[in-house]
Amino acid sequence: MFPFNFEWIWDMGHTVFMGGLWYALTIIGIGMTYCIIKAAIDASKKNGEHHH
Amino acid sequence: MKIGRREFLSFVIGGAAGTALSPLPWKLMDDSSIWTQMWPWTPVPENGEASYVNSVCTLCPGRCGITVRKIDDRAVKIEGMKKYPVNDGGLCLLGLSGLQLLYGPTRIKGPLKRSGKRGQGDWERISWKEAISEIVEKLGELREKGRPQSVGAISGSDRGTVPRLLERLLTAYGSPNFFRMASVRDSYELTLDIMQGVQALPGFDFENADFILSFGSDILEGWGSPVQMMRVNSAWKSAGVKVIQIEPRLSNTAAKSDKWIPINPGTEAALAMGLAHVIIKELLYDNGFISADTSRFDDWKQLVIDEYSPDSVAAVTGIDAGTIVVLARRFANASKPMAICGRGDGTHPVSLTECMAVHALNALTGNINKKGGIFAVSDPDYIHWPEIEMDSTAAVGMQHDRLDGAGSRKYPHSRYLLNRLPESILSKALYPLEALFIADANPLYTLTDTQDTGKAFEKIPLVVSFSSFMDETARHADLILPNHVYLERYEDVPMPFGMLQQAVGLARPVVEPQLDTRHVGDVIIETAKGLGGSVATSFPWKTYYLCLKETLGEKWQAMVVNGFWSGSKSIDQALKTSFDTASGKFEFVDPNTGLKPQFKPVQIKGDERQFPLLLMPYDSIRLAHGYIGDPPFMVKTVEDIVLKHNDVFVEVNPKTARAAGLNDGQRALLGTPLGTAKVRVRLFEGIMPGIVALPRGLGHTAYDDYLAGKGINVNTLIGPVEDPDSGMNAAWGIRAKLSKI
Amino acid sequence: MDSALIPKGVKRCPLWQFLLFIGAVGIVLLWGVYAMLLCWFKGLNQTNMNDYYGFALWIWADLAVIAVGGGAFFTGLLRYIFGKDELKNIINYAVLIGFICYSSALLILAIDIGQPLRGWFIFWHANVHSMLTEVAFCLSCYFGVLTIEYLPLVLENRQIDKVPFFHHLGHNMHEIMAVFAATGAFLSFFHQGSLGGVAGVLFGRPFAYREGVFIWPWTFFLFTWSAAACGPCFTILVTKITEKVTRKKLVKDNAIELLAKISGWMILTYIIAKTVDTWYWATVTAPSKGFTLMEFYSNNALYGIWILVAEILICGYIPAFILITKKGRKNPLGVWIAIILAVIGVCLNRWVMVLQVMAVPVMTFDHWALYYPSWQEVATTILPVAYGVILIAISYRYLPVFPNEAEMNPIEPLPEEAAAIEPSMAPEQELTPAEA
Amino acid sequence: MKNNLNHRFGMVIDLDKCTGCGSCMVACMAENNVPFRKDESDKLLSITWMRVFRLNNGKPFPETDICYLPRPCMQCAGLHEGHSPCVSVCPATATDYGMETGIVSQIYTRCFGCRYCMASCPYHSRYFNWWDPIWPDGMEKYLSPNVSPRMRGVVEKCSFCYHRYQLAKDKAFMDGGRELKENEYQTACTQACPANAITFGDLNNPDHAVHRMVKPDLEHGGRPQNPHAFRLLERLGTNPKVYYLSSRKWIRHAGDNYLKNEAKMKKPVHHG
Repeated sequence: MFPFNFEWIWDMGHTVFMGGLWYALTIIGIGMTYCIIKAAIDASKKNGEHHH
Repeated sequence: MKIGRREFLSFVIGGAAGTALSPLPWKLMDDSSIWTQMWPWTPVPENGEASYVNSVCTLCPGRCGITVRKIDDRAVKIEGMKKYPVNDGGLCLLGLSGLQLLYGPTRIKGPLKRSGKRGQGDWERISWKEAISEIVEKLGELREKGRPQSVGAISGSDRGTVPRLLERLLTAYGSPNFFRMASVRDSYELTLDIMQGVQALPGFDFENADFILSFGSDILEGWGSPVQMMRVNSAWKSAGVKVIQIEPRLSNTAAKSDKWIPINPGTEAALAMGLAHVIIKELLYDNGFISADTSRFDDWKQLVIDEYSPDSVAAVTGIDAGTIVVLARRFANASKPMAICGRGDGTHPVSLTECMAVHALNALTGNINKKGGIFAVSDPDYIHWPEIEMDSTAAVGMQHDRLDGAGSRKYPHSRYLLNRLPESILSKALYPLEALFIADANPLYTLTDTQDTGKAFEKIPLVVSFSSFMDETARHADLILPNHVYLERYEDVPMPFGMLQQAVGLARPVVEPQLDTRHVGDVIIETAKGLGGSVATSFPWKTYYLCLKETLGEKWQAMVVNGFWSGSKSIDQALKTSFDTASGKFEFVDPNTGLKPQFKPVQIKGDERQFPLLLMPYDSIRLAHGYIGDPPFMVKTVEDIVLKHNDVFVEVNPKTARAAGLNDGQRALLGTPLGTAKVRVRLFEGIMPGIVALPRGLGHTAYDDYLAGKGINVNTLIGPVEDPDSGMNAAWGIRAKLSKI
Repeated sequence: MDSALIPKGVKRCPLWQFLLFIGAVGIVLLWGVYAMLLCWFKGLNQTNMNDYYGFALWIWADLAVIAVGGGAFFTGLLRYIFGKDELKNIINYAVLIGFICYSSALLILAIDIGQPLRGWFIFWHANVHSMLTEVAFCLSCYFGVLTIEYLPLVLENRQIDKVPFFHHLGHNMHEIMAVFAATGAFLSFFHQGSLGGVAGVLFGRPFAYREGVFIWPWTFFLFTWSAAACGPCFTILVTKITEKVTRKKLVKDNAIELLAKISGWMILTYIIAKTVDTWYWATVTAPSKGFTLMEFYSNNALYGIWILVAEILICGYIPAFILITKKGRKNPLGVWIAIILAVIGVCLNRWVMVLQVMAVPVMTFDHWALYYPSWQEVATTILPVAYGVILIAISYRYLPVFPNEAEMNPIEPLPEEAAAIEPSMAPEQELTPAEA
Repeated sequence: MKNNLNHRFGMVIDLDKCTGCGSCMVACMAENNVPFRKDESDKLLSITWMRVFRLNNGKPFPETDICYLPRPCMQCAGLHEGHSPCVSVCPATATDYGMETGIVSQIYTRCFGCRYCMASCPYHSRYFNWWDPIWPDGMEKYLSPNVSPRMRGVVEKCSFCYHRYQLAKDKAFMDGGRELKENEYQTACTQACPANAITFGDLNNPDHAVHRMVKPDLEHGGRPQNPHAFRLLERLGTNPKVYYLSSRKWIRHAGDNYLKNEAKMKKPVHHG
């Protein structure tokens, strides 16, 4: 699944397949990271508000 | 800080998330997969130096040369030996499975003495010294009482130094009761003796024959030397040689032949006579040979002309008259036609008149002692031992008639009639058998009517087995003196039945003895020495190895280098001896007894009304049914239409099955006058209606779990039928019935 | 006792009753777990699979749950991408059912393979030309997406939601759910298709083999299509069963009807395509390999032409015609029949594409191979059902799965319960259903 | 199809000569450390890299005829080199097509037992290790170090005795890197066959017996040009490297599926 696995070859099959895969994973990853970071910020803001 | 529920939860969740993100799970995942790749319970064979040892396989009478691949001191693979006269590189599945026997669980680990009841399987391990002194003591006692004749020995073969030593021991001791396991070889030996006046084996020049007429001889199921016959068959295919197979069932041989002619079972001799009728009537025979080299042709001719017209033969055999005429013409018109007999793989004899009838066809075409014909081949003459010294006890003992009646007035030509031994013991007509030695044989499994054989064995006070394996006979013995397995021992191995070439192979140890076993040759020599007196002096050798080396003399070196020694070409020799009868010619009729080739139906057991069907055993090369049973690899090759779990299938023509209301795969009860057995039905269009066929080689009660308990032993359902002319067991089947359960 | 966990404004059965129910289903679950452990520790000899039936009951179950779990991606697609707002009332449940189906599928795969500890080799040593690789990747990724879609619902649990971080996380995830849904739909398209491709690419098996476009055989598209068509039927079916069990109306009729209508048209178009595919295969593809259609449906004890009739006519056209007509959709019995037939149809299709493929002899001297699953196979196949029932029961009890439940089933809150609600959290609690 | 392999190892089995004895099966088991169990009568659970099938012409007594057909792995090349039914579907690259030899390999330590390859193989050449391989006490002694015993849970199949190719090649390399001779690399079944019914060699090499026997049309997927030669399921496009010879028409016909109007001959049945 990585270019350093020995069965990897730089051909159409690997490019399209793994490209699609990593594209989807990236979107999911970025989306979740965004949600988590934003939630952390929001939570700390709200907490601050509560304290004040 | 106070740890509340919330903090605790955060700690747990945080910890879990932290561990998940650490390399630990990945490492564990990797490690666990590596573990599955080398599970400690999956063996990893050790590597080492590869080497090859040539030897000879003696698991069956086929006697192929083998090359064993070794890694250090382990034998890892058996292959056929290239350039060996019998098999030239090919090897059958039994030979290929040999290492499963060498390293297998059925081997007997050392000398055993029975401690419980016979056959119960309770043994006491004893030392070799104790084992041999037990025998010596018993033999000494019998000899002292003046009953040396009451000791017998059954051997798988009578050729080569080992069986000869056993026979020699008996002779020096004073017993005529040396028995050889029967086979079609007995029929042929007798036929050659009567018709050609020679003590010899038949040698078939298959390579040069151009038309093969086989009277039920399954040349692809183990008849003759199996691998040699398969090679020959392939050569026939390449050369366009025609093979006609006559038998009631579509065997592999029949399927591979150019024409399969189904025949009513047991009427092969009638067909042979019918063919002779056509050949004689149409003057198709070799007139030159008949007039110059044969005797009493006219006596026989009259019988053939009077009684065996195609129509009358058709009525008996079920083959239409037209086919008989055409077949006779084709046979006679071929340039090198050859007719052979011996049903199935030839482990059982045929009636003497049948063998003579088939052999007479070869005489009619003059194809005897000729290129492409049948030769009389004598054993290579290489065993020259000093005369046996016989004391008076031995001489008196040897005066007794053999227990099996071979060589008696009734059966003067027969040499061994093991099939008559059980009855002889049970009827107490002669004298009791008080000790029996068994080498390379498993009579309690292989003799027909195993029940009677078992009963007879019960009457013998001492049964000694030399078997390497816990077979049925060993299981019922009192003493087991396990021989080395063939891959652990030296032995001279003459060429098998049917071969032209006079040669002797050398079986030699491929590996060191794996267990506390001893060469049977050594045991014989030690026993003789223990007995002392003239018996001991008849065995001047210190060990079997020295005996073998001395016996082979100059040949030894050649055998060590080539794996075998080849004598003069038998063809030249046979031509020299040609016919050694009183007339010096081929005898169509035995001048002493008037016996001539003809059809004498074998009176098989059972009442036709009670048992409307005929049970015939059939042979499969995938089922060893001699001294050695199927090793696990071979059992694996047995088709699921032969054996399913522990059920054996009987082959039945759909018509016959339908009449009995039986369907394919259905369970049924197979009954014969000897007993009944549960079987399953397999509908097979390749078998004549009215016949039920059951494979030989199943139904073992001994050996290991890979073989024991699978199917039934056909020998428990079939009894011997004595051929009135030879005393041999000529039974080809038995009457039977098949009913629903 | 667990009232603090139960969503506000809805009524749940007493805890003991709930635990009794969970316990009863739990016994079935444990039976399945026992069978699963047997398979893991003793090996696949615990099954009745053999060298002719390398793919058997489990793979069928796998394909079937993924097909019926297709309701999640398709409903998500309609809700978030095509903006069918009515579906917001059923989307939570669709996601939950999808989550159960996909987690079950992964579990079944983990039991089915001979070397479970090496299962990850499918990713590590991936052969990108194998349909199964595509299945594995897309299936795992989409399962991740379903988890992401299911998570906000979990975070809406009254107690969890009290944690500000979780509260905001759930909120933020809702905000960008369309991105996840789109990714999920993309992944689903491929793994549903690849599952079809698994059979369709078998050019050594004329019963399964189909021509196609580029690297994708027709079964690729038919599987995606049928999952999209029949998946929502399964969502509706489970919803209706839940309504029967809870004796409550949980989802508004307009959501069900819309989903049923779309499903109906999907089934109709699918089944037409399937008919064309079957026709082409029977008259062109199979004959080119030397087979006539009837050879696939004769000389054996089970697979007759009935199975084709059942799959296409009875379980294809009938539900399609019921669901596309307004009269059919309005008739409760008609809807029941249609959704059940559609679910059976898609399961039958998966059965045929797995088990019948294995059964049909290809070599002329070979024979039909029929097989019966062992109890271990049956138990491990029932295991996901028990697991699903338990997860639904727990989710239903503690999570606001059905946003309209409180509205449609108003209750008089008991005085002590009303008092127990923390004033500070109450407003937020009320916000959530609207957001969902 | 382009013939771009260095070697194309293949087998020709003469069904006229094959006696159905099963020696090839046993030679294979012994050579390749194939395990066995107490009951091997369920052939759908019995590992036989080489399996001898029994064909029947389906006619009644006495026109019945039977023929045996040994079936190793066909080492399919597929429609384009390397697109074997099994290689193309293996998700973990645990089975691969040797571009140097045309032999389909199986990496037991990589296989995780999904059995997709088995489903893809119309010849049933692939076998799964349903059980742990267990040899009776002491019998492990005969195991060959050249072929690793397989663990439970993986698929195995005939490799055309690939280890023999490696050993022969190593030897040739040590002898100064010379070319392999025809007889230096032979499979265990070929070597053992008592009837000499199996011939093995390089189909690409016009000097090799296999090439001369079937005259493969390497431009057209290796189709045999000898009228008595055929391949199993030729029409599926698997492009196998195992060829069969038979002088009997019904047997050649049994090698593939035909529509009724394509040929009038009755289809043979197994176990008939």
